[in-house]
Amino acid sequence: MVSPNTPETPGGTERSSVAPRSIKDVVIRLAGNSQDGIQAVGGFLARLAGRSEQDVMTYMTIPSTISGGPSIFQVRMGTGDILSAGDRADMLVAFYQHSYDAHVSSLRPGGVLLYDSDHVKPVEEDRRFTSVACPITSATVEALGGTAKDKGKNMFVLGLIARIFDLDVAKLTTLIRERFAGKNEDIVRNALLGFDAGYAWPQNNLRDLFYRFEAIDQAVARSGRPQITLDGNSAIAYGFIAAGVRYGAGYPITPWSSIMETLRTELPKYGGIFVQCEDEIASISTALGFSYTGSVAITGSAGPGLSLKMEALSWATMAEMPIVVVNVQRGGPSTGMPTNVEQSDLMQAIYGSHGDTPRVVLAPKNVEDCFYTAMEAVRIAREYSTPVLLLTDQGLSSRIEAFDEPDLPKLMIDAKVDRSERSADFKPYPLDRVTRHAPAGSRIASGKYPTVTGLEHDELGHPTGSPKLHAQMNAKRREKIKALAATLPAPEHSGEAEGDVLLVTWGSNWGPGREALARVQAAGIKGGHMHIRHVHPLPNGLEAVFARYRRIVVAELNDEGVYGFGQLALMLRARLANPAIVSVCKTDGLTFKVSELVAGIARHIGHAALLESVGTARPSPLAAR
Amino acid sequence: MVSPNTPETPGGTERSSVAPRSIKDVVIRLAGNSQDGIQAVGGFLARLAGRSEQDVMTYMTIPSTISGGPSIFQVRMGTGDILSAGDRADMLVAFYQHSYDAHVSSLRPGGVLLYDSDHVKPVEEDRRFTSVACPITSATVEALGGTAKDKGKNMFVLGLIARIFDLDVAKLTTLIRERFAGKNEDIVRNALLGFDAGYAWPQNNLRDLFYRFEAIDQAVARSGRPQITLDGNSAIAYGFIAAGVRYGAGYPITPWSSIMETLRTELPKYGGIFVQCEDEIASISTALGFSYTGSVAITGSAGPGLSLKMEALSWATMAEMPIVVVNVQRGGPSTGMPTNVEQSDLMQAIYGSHGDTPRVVLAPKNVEDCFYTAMEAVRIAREYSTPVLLLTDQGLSSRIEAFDEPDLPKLMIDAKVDRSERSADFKPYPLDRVTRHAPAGSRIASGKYPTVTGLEHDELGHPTGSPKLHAQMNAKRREKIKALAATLPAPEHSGEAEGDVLLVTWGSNWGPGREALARVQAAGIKGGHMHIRHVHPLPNGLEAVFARYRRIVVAELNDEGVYGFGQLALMLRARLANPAIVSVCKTDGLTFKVSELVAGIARHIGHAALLESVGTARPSPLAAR
Amino acid sequence: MSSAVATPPAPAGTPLTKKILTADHPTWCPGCGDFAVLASFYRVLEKLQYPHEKIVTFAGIGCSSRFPYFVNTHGGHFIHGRALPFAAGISLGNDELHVFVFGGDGDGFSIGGNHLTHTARKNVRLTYVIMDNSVYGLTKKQTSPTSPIGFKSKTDPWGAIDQPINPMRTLLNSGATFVARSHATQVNHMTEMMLRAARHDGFSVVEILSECVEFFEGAFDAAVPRKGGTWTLIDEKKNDHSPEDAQRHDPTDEVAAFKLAGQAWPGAFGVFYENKSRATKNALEADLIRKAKERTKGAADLALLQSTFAKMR
Amino acid sequence: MSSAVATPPAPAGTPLTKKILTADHPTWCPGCGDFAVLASFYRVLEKLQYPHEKIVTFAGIGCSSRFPYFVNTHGGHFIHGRALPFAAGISLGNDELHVFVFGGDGDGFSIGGNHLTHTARKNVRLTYVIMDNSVYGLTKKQTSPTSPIGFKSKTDPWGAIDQPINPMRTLLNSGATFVARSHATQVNHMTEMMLRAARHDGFSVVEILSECVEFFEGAFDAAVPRKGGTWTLIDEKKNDHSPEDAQRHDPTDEVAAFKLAGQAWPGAFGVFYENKSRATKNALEADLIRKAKERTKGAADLALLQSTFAKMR
Ligand SMILES: Cc1ncc(C[n+]2csc(CCOP(=O)(O)OP(=O)(O)O)c2C)c(N)n1
Ligand SMILES: Cc1ncc(C[n+]2csc(CCOP(=O)(O)OP(=O)(O)O)c2C)c(N)n1
Ligand code: SF4
Ligand code: SF4
Ligand SMILES: [Mg+2]
Ligand SMILES: [Mg+2]
Repeated sequence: MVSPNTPETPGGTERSSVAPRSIKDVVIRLAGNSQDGIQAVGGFLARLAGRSEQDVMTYMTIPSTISGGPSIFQVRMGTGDILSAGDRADMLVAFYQHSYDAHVSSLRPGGVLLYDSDHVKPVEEDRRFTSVACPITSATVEALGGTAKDKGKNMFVLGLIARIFDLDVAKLTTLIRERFAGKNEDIVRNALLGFDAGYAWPQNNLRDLFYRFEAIDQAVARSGRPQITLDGNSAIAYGFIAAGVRYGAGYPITPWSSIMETLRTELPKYGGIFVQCEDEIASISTALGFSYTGSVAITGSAGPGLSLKMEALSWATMAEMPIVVVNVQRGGPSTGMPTNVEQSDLMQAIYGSHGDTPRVVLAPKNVEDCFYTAMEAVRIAREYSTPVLLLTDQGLSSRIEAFDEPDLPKLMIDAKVDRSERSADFKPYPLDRVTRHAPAGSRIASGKYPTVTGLEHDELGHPTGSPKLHAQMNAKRREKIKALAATLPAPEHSGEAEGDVLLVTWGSNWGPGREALARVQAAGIKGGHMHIRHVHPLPNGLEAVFARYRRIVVAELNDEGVYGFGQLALMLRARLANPAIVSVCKTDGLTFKVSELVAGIARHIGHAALLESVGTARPSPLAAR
Repeated sequence: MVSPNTPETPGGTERSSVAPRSIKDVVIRLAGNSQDGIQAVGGFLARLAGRSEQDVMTYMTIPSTISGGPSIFQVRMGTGDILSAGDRADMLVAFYQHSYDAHVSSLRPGGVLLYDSDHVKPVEEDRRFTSVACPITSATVEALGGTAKDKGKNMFVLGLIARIFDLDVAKLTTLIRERFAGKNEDIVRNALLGFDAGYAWPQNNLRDLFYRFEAIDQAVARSGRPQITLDGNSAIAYGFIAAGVRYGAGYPITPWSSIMETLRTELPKYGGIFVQCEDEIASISTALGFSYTGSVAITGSAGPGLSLKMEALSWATMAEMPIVVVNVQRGGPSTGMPTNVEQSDLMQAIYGSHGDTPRVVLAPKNVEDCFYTAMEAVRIAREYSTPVLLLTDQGLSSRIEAFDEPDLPKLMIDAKVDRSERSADFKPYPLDRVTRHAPAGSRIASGKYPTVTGLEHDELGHPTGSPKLHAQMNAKRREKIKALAATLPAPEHSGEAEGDVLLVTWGSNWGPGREALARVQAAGIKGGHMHIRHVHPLPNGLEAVFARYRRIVVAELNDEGVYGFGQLALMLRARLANPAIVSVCKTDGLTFKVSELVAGIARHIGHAALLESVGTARPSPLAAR
Repeated sequence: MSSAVATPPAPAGTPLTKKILTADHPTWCPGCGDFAVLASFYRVLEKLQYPHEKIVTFAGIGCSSRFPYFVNTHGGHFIHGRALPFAAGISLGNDELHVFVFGGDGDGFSIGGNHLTHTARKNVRLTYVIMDNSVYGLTKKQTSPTSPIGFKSKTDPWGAIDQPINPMRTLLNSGATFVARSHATQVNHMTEMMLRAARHDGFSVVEILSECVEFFEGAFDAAVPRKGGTWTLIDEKKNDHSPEDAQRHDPTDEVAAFKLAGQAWPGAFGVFYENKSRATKNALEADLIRKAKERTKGAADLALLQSTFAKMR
Repeated sequence: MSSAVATPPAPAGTPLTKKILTADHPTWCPGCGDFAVLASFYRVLEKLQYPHEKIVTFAGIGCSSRFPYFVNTHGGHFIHGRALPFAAGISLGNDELHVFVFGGDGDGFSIGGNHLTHTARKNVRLTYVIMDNSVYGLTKKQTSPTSPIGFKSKTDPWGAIDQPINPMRTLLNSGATFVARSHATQVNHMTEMMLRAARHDGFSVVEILSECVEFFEGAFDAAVPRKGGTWTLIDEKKNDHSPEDAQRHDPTDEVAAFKLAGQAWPGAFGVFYENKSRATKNALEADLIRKAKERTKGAADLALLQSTFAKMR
């Protein structure tokens, strides 16, 4: 059952005789319903890539129905840095007609359209792709025998893909066995039957769709540690554990919940406690109570829950109590678009509480960085006795990436609570030093026990109405954050050190940003890319860097606002008063496509040719040559 | 009992023979305990000024103890615009030693120190002032007879002041009678006895401390309407009533409570309802429910309560539900300095909620403006179907000013709920027009009833996951606020139209700002003053104005923040990217002194002479010449 | 903006039918208990025949809170846990409306627990239906405040350990003046309970056990006879002075209701408590207005404010 | 930072006295009931003789919530209404601490009402003292959720109209495992109640009627004999099988406690309810940890995380 576009391959011919074509990377989009287990296929591919020292990145959509409904999983894998999940797909696997209808437009010219011919009737006239009709459903049922229905379709497709891209079958089989370890032996057998059937199918039906990833460039230094494959939310949860966090509290909300679920499950092993509270206010309150006992605790939520935490966060600044608050950003305002990505909570992170509340906001750039940013957030909270907000997003939360296993023996923090006796001159709020609370349980040599409070206070924590002390304490709280700013490393900066344009990104736009820079440079434009992880306070020294570019284009997933600037752009303009700072913003609930960034840059620097180039779709590397 | 500094006046001499000295205005500070009823004295003076077509402004501090404790009341009255309550006092009435100790430094050289010689022993050597020893306590007891104890001291002092400043006794007596109308006749008699005794005392003891306010310049156009005297919180409450607000909900917090208490008491007369809720979240929720039924409702609080309203405010943006939210700003962060003034909630007002939430923020400049701003806030909320935040502050909340009675027949809004049937094409969220909800109770000709929601939605209010619609609706919500910005009048701008410095103020800094400009100009510096009432969105056209000054100095009562700019300055810099914008900030819980503003300007424009002039205290107009 | 039209719409008297009342197709999972609650609610509205435009259905956030999208009346949904104070504003803001609030156990007893108490004690006139599935449905299986000890959720993979609340005791203690309990498999009973709740002049609440087939299958089988459970109806006092009547439940008796609420799982179903004599907040506020108007002799708004200002001269 | 010192401090065994425990001079109004609560609390701590550094007193916001400033122990105050979840973090974060929370009726029953329920049902080990003056004191006389109908406040100048909550029923329903009631004029009784509450292994709560002389004078005179009131003590069951004992109150009987809470004003004082058998949240979480450690054979933290990562390869 081969489509008219692929040459007939007579059955029985030894396929191994065809030499695979070498490709650098490929974007495969699986489109079906969420019940079809397409996430599992993506998961296997991601973990395989991890074990093969390849790079991988995934992207998924969550259906708007409560359970079930159309869903996609997209995986990009290959050799070398994979920076984004890909604007368009090189291969589309369409399970249903609606999958085909909704996603065929995402396929690049020359790409492979593989569809379940039991369910899909593609537009016959459409000759842009290599169309492969495969009876996925019936072939699976046949392979597994009557009872299994079509439950193994995903494994059949995994087999297909493994054959087409010449993946390591031994490793994949191991992964399948590991995954179902402990489950009913039937399940493992069915999974492998499905896989094998899928793997065998091209052999007999489309011998020459056959690719292999380029060999890995051994010169590119790897850590030598194996790769691990996980999603952004898990990376944050384990980052906290590595940073010595043993206490936390939270309330469920998409897409934050999985962080709390992981911590609730994991912390007891480490002697810790995670409390599910009645709401987000109780959550941050409980977390602050934990911190008060001497160990930096964490809480988190998404937008609506963050709004509820603003009052207690203001207390944390006043009482100088360390805490880390995660915000897995989603589409706002209000309940908004709960399963879509957005970066519209930055200003709230910085300024959402009443009063002057200098605090710290960090944003990870990818899944690996989720781990390290979580660790850094805890370190800063502890060192500066301050609340720290960790702004990740819905895209990162569920995206799976493979990266070098962190060097745990070096990194792991053993955060012992210091309940040693404090000297007689102990003050919880010294004007000349950073606050170090004496957790309850610590004796104080003077016999005078400290008060921790949200009222303005003197050095001992006693409430004061003194104008002078209020001004001094405000300054103290501000200056410690400025002191932190002075220690921050210069942001990652690539490309030309001066030129026509500097693209500035934050959060998960890092990958598309880097790819966009490459494209801009390829068009002969002098440009650089800066990625800011420390979004507040900003690192020092940006003035000098920015001054070397004609235009600073800040790309972010939020609205351009009433003044025409995104949220980070607003802060950069406020700080630097540099009119060259402009914005590329969007709020369609989807991550930036590289082409959108390139187009935005082209428009801002008035580069017609570049703008035009964006319109022309580049052919897929899978295209028949 | 006259101090050595005032010439002996032989008793019995007719005092009327001494001609009063003419003064423009005077600042009188009464310092005692809050039980002493000094606020009442201030109140009488303020209302008298109102009835005399004079200007007046008061200032009070609230003790930090729960009830009782040291307290001051300062009143500035005179002819012509009174813009601030005065940096320093021309006359200090000290009831106790602690009053003297704490406040003598506020007295200008040559000022009058009047102290209760029954309680106070001033520093003998201090010859800077005209010291008047008056046995306030014993003289009051004597005047009222045994039982009254010292309860009438405040009225005695009022009498003293009336005589010294040649106030209108007939009017004052009427005011006293009105005030105690309905009370026990003894109370009125005692009050008048105390007043008369105080009035008689200078006659016999210090004849030549005798002043009269300059005649009113009849050329200065008055509205012809009588003046009314009230505080800022009352002005807001009545502004809402005039604007047609009939529903509200709130929870107590200082200094917001008196707005809700007034509305709770007044609204039933107008057929309205004010609900005291269990917390601030319930309050804004109930208010939004009221708005949903078709009449714009109000809620309010101070900092901690505002933080709690951020989630529902985000809903109000998404659902496009009109509401006005008052924030009577006080010292933050957290519980902070609850009875002090600050302007540190501006960024939260603009950006405190999660997601992109374009909304409107207005700030009144004085008590009169509290009335008009409240009305404007309601109008904007209604016209643009948007949340509006009204940022006033603790200083304005309790300050008493006299101003022309608003022209109610012209202003009063009769806000009828429109429950007429809506046509079949009714959509709650049209993309091309401002939302006009059909309140429940309205029939819809199509028979399809609208949904109001915090999820992203289509034009009918149905939830959507469409990327395109989310982007369009975000744009719609943003563009309507931009449309409002385009209608805003240019901010009040006085002084030179170009020059060395433009002082920019917002909120209650208006008065000190205007006085500061006068001083700067008096020093020969070319300067202007701009006052911004529409703090978000900012009116258009500021670029051009700002460009004409060498320095733009933005003065505000908040912290300079990690980047060295106050909150409005930050927004102005972000919008205009004009590096000439700098800040004068302070957070000592007190309103700006004119001298602080002048010093700040002098420092920013590098004007040594001006800076020096600030250090030298100007003598009081009461000083013996 | 949409303007009043000259052409007459569907005549005001057209009877409300399920067809007219149906809006979007529910997005619940097949088999979800909430479908039956919705079906019963259509029947309730069919029986009540309120003017269409005077019915309001509102909700918080959750699977159950999607309810208003599926009912073609004025309505919508607010934020998580705060639907009651919002609905109080609706009820007090326009006394002519018939206000129905729907929500889940998380929405109502967890984040919204305090609003329940305070809206109920004020006796704001509205009807609240809690669709209790003993789990957080929309967020995909976390422990809820009504999840039984031992329930394995994503936040209690080893089984819930915190003592759940007792919903009936919580509702009784809230000060609600009508408290009933039903089960989503009992359409007639549900309909009757919601009907009585709607007709009650005050804050009325019905808790309906409504199974989440996706995340807590079989949660309420103990009350489903065809699954081997027992369905116990509350036998309400008839005040017929018969000897049997002494044994019956007196819904005006708080202590009796409290005891009933303490029965072993799955307990009884029906009306636990009903207080017809407490004034509603709506009536109390109307009374304040009436008295205020009497004092001011019904002065017009302008005159009122003018006279207030006159006193401030 | 303050470092551990070489010189020995006051010996750890020095008995805690009122003098040692006294911090700032209370800023309450003269005559405020809260003074007596403070005095009793000093006595409680004198009797308990916990290690000084292990006592924590925390509060929300209100006059009553200023309490911790006047007690020289670790402590402080948090935001309005949220002291309980904060204190839960303290108690669970360090099981060795003795955690006391103080607050008012507004703090506890209005804005904080829901936290009361959920902290109590989880049975977090701590002692909560509610100083109920039936008014908002610190904000100067607004109606509180315990203000009686008719109370004239700034928000109800014509007298309160909303039905107040019943504090004892609310506390009983919350799931607290020790619930008592006392009166600020009865120092010995207060001391006894707080002492028993402190010794209770679980969430214990004492409501103390504590008069606000400034804004609600005489509120609780009905229970003050020298002002013509009646002081009724709860006669607790002694389990001595005597005939009198049958009449006595059994604090383990929820229904009896509920009835007691429904008595006419001013009601009875003493222990309404006590449940010594429910496990605390502290114990339940410790148990989870113990089981998890058993499963992982007590592996060190580093090894644990390494093995988790190994599974993700
Ligand atoms: C402030 C806030 N916190 C959390 C959420 C996430 N959330 C949505 S629904 C829900 C609970 C759902 O449970 P329930 O109320 O029982 O309704 P069900 O889905 O079970 O019908 C939660 C926690 C939210 N939308 N807003
Ligand atoms: C979020 C928030 N809302 C309101 C307030 C203002 N406030 C402070 S104390 C208080 C209530 C005081 O009453 P109660 O708890 O009964 O204590 P009391 O003063 O009577 O002892 C209120 C409303 C606040 N501090 N924070
Ligand atoms: S998740 Fe559960 S409650 Fe939600 S729709 Fe599905 S079955 Fe119903
Ligand atoms: S206001 Fe009332 S509660 Fe507060 S300190 Fe004074 S008497 Fe006590
Ligand atoms: Mg539920
Ligand atoms: Mg109180």
